Amino acid sequence: MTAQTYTAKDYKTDVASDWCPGCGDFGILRSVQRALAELHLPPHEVAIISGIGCSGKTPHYIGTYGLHTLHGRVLTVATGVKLANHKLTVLALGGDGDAYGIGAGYFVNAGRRNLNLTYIVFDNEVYGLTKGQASPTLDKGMRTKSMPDEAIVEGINPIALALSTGYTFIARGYALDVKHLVGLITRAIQHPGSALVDVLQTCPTYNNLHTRDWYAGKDRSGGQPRLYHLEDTGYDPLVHNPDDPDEVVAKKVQALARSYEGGDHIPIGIFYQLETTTLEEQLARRRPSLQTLAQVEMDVYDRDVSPLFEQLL
Amino acid sequence: MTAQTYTAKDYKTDVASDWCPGCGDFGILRSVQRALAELHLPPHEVAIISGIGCSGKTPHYIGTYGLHTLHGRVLTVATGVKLANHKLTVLALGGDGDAYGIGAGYFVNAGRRNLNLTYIVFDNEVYGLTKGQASPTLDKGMRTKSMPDEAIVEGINPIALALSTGYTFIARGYALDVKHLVGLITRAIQHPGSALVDVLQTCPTYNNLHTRDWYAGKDRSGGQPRLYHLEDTGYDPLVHNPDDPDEVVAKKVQALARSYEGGDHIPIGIFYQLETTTLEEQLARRRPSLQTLAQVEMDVYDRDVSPLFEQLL
Amino acid sequence: MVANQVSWMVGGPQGSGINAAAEILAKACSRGGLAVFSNIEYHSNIIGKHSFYRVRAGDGEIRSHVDEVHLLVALDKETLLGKKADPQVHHIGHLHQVVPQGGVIYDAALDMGTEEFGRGDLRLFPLPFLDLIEAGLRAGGKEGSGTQYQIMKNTVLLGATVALLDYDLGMVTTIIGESFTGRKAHLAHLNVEVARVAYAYVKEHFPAGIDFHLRAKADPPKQILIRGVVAAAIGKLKAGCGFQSYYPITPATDESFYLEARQADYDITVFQCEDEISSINMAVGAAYAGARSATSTSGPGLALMGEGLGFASITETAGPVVCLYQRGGPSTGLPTRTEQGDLHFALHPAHGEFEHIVVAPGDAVECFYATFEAFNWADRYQMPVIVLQDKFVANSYRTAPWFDTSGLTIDRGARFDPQTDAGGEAYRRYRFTASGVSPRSRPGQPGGMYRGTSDEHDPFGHIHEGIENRMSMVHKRRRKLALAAQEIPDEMKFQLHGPPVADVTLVSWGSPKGAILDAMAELSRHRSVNFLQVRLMRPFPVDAVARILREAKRSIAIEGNFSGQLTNLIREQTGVTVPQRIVRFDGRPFSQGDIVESVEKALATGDPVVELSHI
Amino acid sequence: MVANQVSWMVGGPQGSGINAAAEILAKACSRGGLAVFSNIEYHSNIIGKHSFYRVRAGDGEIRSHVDEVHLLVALDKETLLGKKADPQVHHIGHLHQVVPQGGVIYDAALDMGTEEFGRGDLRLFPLPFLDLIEAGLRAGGKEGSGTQYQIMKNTVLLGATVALLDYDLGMVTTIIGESFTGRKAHLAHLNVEVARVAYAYVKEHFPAGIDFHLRAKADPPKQILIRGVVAAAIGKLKAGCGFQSYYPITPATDESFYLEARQADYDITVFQCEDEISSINMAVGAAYAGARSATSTSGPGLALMGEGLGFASITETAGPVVCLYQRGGPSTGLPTRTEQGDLHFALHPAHGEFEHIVVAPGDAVECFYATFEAFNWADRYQMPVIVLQDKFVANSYRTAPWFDTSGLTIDRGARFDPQTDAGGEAYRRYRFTASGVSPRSRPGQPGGMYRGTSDEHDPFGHIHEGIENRMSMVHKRRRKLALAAQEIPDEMKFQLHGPPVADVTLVSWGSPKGAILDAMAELSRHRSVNFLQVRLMRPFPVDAVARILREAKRSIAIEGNFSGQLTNLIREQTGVTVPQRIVRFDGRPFSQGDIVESVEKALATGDPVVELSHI
Ligand SMILES: Cc1ncc(C[n+]2csc(CCOP(=O)(O)OP(=O)(O)O)c2C)c(N)n1
Ligand SMILES: Cc1ncc(C[n+]2csc(CCOP(=O)(O)OP(=O)(O)O)c2C)c(N)n1
Ligand code: SF4
Ligand code: SF4
Ligand SMILES: [Mg+2]
Ligand SMILES: [Mg+2]
Repeated sequence: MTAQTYTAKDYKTDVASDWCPGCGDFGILRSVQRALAELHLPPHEVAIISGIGCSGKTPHYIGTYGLHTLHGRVLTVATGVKLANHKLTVLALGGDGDAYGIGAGYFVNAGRRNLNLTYIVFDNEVYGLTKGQASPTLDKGMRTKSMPDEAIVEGINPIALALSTGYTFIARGYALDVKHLVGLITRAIQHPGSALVDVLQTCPTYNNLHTRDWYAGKDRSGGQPRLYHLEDTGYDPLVHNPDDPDEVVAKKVQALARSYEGGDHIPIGIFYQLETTTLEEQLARRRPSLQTLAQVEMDVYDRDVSPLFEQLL
Repeated sequence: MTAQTYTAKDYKTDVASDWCPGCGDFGILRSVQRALAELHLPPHEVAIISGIGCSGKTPHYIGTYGLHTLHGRVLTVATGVKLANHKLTVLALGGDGDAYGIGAGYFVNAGRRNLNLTYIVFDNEVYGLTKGQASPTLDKGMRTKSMPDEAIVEGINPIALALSTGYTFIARGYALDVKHLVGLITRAIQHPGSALVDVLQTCPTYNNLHTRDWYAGKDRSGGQPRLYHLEDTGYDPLVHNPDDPDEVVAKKVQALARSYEGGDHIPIGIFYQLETTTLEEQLARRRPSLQTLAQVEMDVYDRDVSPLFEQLL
Repeated sequence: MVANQVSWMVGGPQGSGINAAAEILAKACSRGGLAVFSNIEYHSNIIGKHSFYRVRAGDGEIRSHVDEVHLLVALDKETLLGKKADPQVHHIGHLHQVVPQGGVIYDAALDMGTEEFGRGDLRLFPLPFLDLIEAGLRAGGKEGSGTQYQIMKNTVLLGATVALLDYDLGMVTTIIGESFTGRKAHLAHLNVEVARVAYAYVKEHFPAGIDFHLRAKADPPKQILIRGVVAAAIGKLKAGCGFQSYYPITPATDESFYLEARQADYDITVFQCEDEISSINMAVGAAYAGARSATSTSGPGLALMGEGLGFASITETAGPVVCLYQRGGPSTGLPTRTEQGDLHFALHPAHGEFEHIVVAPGDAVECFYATFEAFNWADRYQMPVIVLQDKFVANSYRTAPWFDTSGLTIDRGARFDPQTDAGGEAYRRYRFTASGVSPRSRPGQPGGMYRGTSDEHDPFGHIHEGIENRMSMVHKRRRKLALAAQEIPDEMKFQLHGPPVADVTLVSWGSPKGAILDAMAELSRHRSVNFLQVRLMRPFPVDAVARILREAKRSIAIEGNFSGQLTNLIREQTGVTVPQRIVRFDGRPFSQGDIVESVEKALATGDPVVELSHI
Repeated sequence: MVANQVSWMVGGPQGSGINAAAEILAKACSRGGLAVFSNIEYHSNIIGKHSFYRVRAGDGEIRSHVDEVHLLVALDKETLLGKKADPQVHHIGHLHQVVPQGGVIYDAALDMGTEEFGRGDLRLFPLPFLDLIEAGLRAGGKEGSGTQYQIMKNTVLLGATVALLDYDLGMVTTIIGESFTGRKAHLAHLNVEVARVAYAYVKEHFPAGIDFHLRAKADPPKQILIRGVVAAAIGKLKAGCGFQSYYPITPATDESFYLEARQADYDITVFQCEDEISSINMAVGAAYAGARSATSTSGPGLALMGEGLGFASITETAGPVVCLYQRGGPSTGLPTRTEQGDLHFALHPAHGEFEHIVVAPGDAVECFYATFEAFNWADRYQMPVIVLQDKFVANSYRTAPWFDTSGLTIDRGARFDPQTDAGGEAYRRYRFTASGVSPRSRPGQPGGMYRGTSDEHDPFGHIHEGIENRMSMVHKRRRKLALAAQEIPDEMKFQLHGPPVADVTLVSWGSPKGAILDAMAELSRHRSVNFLQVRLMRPFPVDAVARILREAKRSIAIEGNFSGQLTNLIREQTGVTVPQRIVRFDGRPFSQGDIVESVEKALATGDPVVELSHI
């Protein structure tokens, strides 16, 4: 493969988006396209798998392979794709309802596997496409304009959930801080293992609580933004010695504590990173042919099954 | 209701168990029966809902109301029961596969609700009833006698998962330390909110790694048991000021760190406890009639719907 | 066309407020005593894509829409001419649907040259929307730019519509006033002013107007304007439903919203779940606990509920009642469009053989009564009940006389009574009885304790794999279904509309009902026609349907799906083949005209399948 | 009875090792060139509950079991006399099944008085199991108590069995040797010694033995002993399956285990998932990525897979192939028992109308070929395929000639070729074609990029809600099913066994096949009988089945379910009513005798339904 270079344009399609004007999804879309370009990934070697929701439509706007699947099942499909062809760069993406509500079981179990894929969650605190019900990330006591009452259950803390289930790269981004987000997505893709990027996303249509202005802190006396970059505080998410269980736990504990910061001081950036054996590597130990070939590249169409019949004699 | 007293015998049935001889499930069964007796709960006011698995058969052996449901759905059914009649004491129970594998999504979302029910997970690290495959709690690298290969995915840490999803009472017990387990279950039932008791359970038939002897440390040079009681170390799981978010986070962080202890030094006991508004209480604010009546007690069979028709004029 | 009857349509991008305008107009017509049928078509999109709303109102019976439009309102060019160049959304707009001499209201800012309309017969009403909004705001004492209050274009078009139809402006402004409540109350009078200004503008600048008018009845009957979701919701409330779980999904969510907003007033627990597996199993749990319990969903949700339904059935739980709102499939399919594609699935929603009831009401009125009865059936026969609607019935408004609830009675079926029944150790929850029904207890009830299971079990509820017991249990459960077949009255099972014997028998179910009824007058001009509407899908009214169809001279099925699911079911159940079918599977509903045309075509050609579409 | 043919049975608690003994015996018979059919019955329990294993072996064709037993082996009293007192597990044991002069091997320690057997004709063989184990251990050079090596009772009974049947001990000890591998290898010779000791003991103490013997063929054919799960697994491997996901469930798990153990040798990725929703969607993902992909499950699992199947179908994914092992339903039901209760569900496993193929092999041999072809169909028609088995076929061993794989060819269907097809921006993944099939690309392939969706879409794969496009897409997808109906050869669709015209035509599908074939000789003594076996359920062989049944003089359906699902399907598809049916729904399989008796009964009584059970 000759090393070709790409720009964000190479990851565009001519399909008109049907997102609402000003939707934060545009920022995420742009960030994904730029990250792919920064990594110069050949578009045909990228598969973008999405769930159902406003966010789920994203692959239609990205000029790679794409599959817009079912509500809550994005990680299962993405896992199947990656297991069948681990040479692909696989991105899973979808809404917060998709990820932490109907998809919570798959979120948990995918985390454990440390398969090398990147999951980008569009976290707008609402079910956008079904008209603004509370999503699992909406905090208790909150009420967006389309809700009849306040939320009476705790919101999910995606960072904490990811920490407890085994993701080895855990970050939070902001849809309208594209430059920063491009960095997170780039590093998530580069990371060998299950990576989560939970992206705070504005939904101007339904989420009237956490708007662009709110994040920017326009309503605050000093007018300081509510978001800050974790890395600016000297925070070190990386486990330096992956074989040291104490460091692993310490870094998890540190990340957990930080993940509960909120209110007027919301960290974005990488919370936790651990470089350890991926699922693909482990499978390749069991199946050495996977060290050179992807499953789909193997010629398995002329198998000799007679030894199996021998066993039945 | 006259205050009647009960003994463990009052919670027995005459159905023969079909568990294997020496199964840890017997210890959990006995502990549940004793805890119910200690609390003198009238058997007809207790509903025990279970999943599918060896563990799922438990309700048949307990002399209360019981329902043996579907694989992985125990919390959803239990939630329906409790929402319809919050005056019942509702216990959910089932296997670790049930809870953290197929049921992981419900485990996560039930945690968030803080509904007042107790979930007892029979954690034997295998799928017992389907003949000993790895369950989600089996650690990476482990291989029980019925497995063709070592596990290559991380085991779930139930305590960490429960912490990140909002359970307000989180404990770990051991099936063969009945006295201690009775205490945990009793306090879990008393706790107002979602309570998890993850019970380390021996499965003599399939789990040849973590046997009664292993937990007892029989193979260790000094022969010391591998389990210790958290409370014996002065550990304080309780959030004393539930309105102090810093204390909440500190107690969570403390519990998380402790939950990763393992190897030859495995803590059992209560890891975390927070007393805060339950879902029932919140619903009752919205629906004052729930303050006195359970939903099933309300006479809703003679509703006047004419105001609704008026709205359609 | 019938005098004093009008078909009106408004089109514009999603989110532009056409819904509100159309629904106010519909309500005003209803309140004026006119018959009304109105329905919306929209994309699975939040803001921007083309949507349109039809209101048909007037004298006589109206239970469907027609394709022709007397007065079209266009907020954008796409409504008029479609998007012919764009392959992704290719359509040709609605201008061609306007009848000769029909009217077209549109935004003058669209800058449409008259030649662009391509026909000379139309009455064109270009309106300066933004100016009229500003004028209205001013009249309401508010200075503001029209751009800022863009959304009020819907009020402009409403005022203009009333002017052209010569309808009652006062009635419309009253309803505008009523429809701004809560946080939006302060907007009521501004909108009223805008409507007045638009009305006056049209009256002044276009005195000729159009020839199609609506006149309210002098002495309007007390009628309601209702759609399927609301009818089902009220049916649930009337039936004493105590628990509704749901997970958001188009087009079912509206029903749960409706209930949720009334949870305190009507003492019902309405609960948003994490998914449909949770919804169904919570509902089963609530039913087991003794509440009348329900959930509602559409196809993708039902695809997750099968296991829970089988569980409810083998445990003989009294319910839940599941309202299934069919939409365009398969898979995510056409999520905001209508289809009748889930009948087969609703009949066999999971593995194994189990008992449940499936009823398919044909319109909002039937939705109310069927949903109400569903709870009685769930309790009497201790099994889940599926109420099969579709997006079209769910979302379409129609007028109906105030529902008569006097004949409705609640029957909670056989319940364990500690006074008279053997309790304690002797209580057999699944006692073998002649009817198959065994009195049920609920947790909390002394003496009624038992352990139930999703495994096959003995009369006590314990797992039992014995042969004899198994066969008795299967028979016991099946007897309940036989009992239901016996007890459910014929009028719930099917209805033969029109003459008992006819030259042509139309056969259908669910939402095509309205269009078929409305088409019958015209179809009957050349031959006698009747219409067999099948309502109960399980237990199926085998004998009655077989008899009617065997006696029919010529029968034609009409279904909103590709494969003729009712046609297949009829053949499976009765052995009778309905030789021709008319099908529509493009996600759009049958209009009155569709039925007339396609039946004529089927009669003329004898084709076994006539496929319908209007592009 | 046929000479040199024996029906043997062993019973004992779950976990007592009877499986191993029975399977070794079966294998020894197979290796000796005898026809063998063997199957197990057990509770959903790990240790303790009553289970039994039957082996029928001998000359002639054997494709089923019989109810009578020539030699019964009992590890406990329950096997002999059942548990009559215990209402929870009430059954009467197996002693009554023993033929006159039949033999009974049992543990002398059971202390059975001969009067307890209640009949004088039996040949009784009480054996001192523990002593024999100890003697065997000693012979093997190991001192040990019999109690510690209790499990070796199964080897004792095996040795004793061989002695009484006068079969070839050397062959049996060879197989014992082979069957202890890996961690258990050191136990091989001890077991061989125990078998020898038991054999010798019986020969010495019971020289009269029994009158039923088995003799190996002098020149045994090269035959295999195979069960459904393994046949399907090898079929998958032969077909080039590259990905199998699964979630453990009885009785499907064995298939995945088999594959998992061979993943390195055969380059297949076998993956245990967190549930069946994950299994199906991973399999869809892998198929989308270009692998031949599969999963397997039973009813409760399929109840979670419907949504994924609809998704695979609308995205025209080439697969996956889903092996569905039916078991006793509904719900958790009878999880370790057999049933044919999922046909309707497999045909309509989710909402909406979509395309898939359903094939139902009748025995292990057919399982192999059907599973192999399923992958070709998945690729050719780009849709999922369900291979419908049941617990009985899955777990029953039968002998078969070494499979002929020479005629098997792999056809991966139409694939995008960057050399010849329009690629890049011009690539239309869902191009409208005459056949309905559009060449598919896979991620990684340059030029073949597209975006797919579970929504209705245009030829490029983008969401499209237009009417024209919708109708064309529905037609396109349906054409593929029509193509499949045309191309799949008749012999895959159905088979008419026996004479082309007969007095009685039996109609069935799936696992009753073996018993029906074995029963035909006897049934044919009084009239001519043939047997229509339907294999392809979708697309259904409408014309052929209709023709055969219309020509049939008298037809009787035979199904392992309550409601006659094939009977219903035939009526739905062809309009032909099969007037009588024989059904079994107690979780137990049809024996040869069941078929004979029930067909005679059906013929004699004319009853529309004959229900079968053996208590
Ligand atoms: C099984 C199923 N249930 C429900 C739906 C309806 N549905 C479509 S999108 C959606 C929620 C979307 O919310 P989220 O995942 O947060 O994505 P967003 O639209 O906010 O980007 C729901 C409930 C569905 N498509 N499938
Ligand atoms: C939907 C579904 N899939 C699979 C099964 C099969 N199954 C029965 S029990 C079980 C696992 C039990 O493991 P666990 O939950 O750990 O309980 P244990 O038996 O160990 O107590 C499985 C997979 C099922 N009953 N339902
Ligand atoms: S509803 Fe919200 S998330 Fe969806 S497109 Fe509109 S702004 Fe974006
Ligand atoms: S398999 Fe394990 S968990 Fe199940 S009953 Fe036996 S010992 Fe207990
Ligand atoms: Mg969202
Ligand atoms: Mg377990």
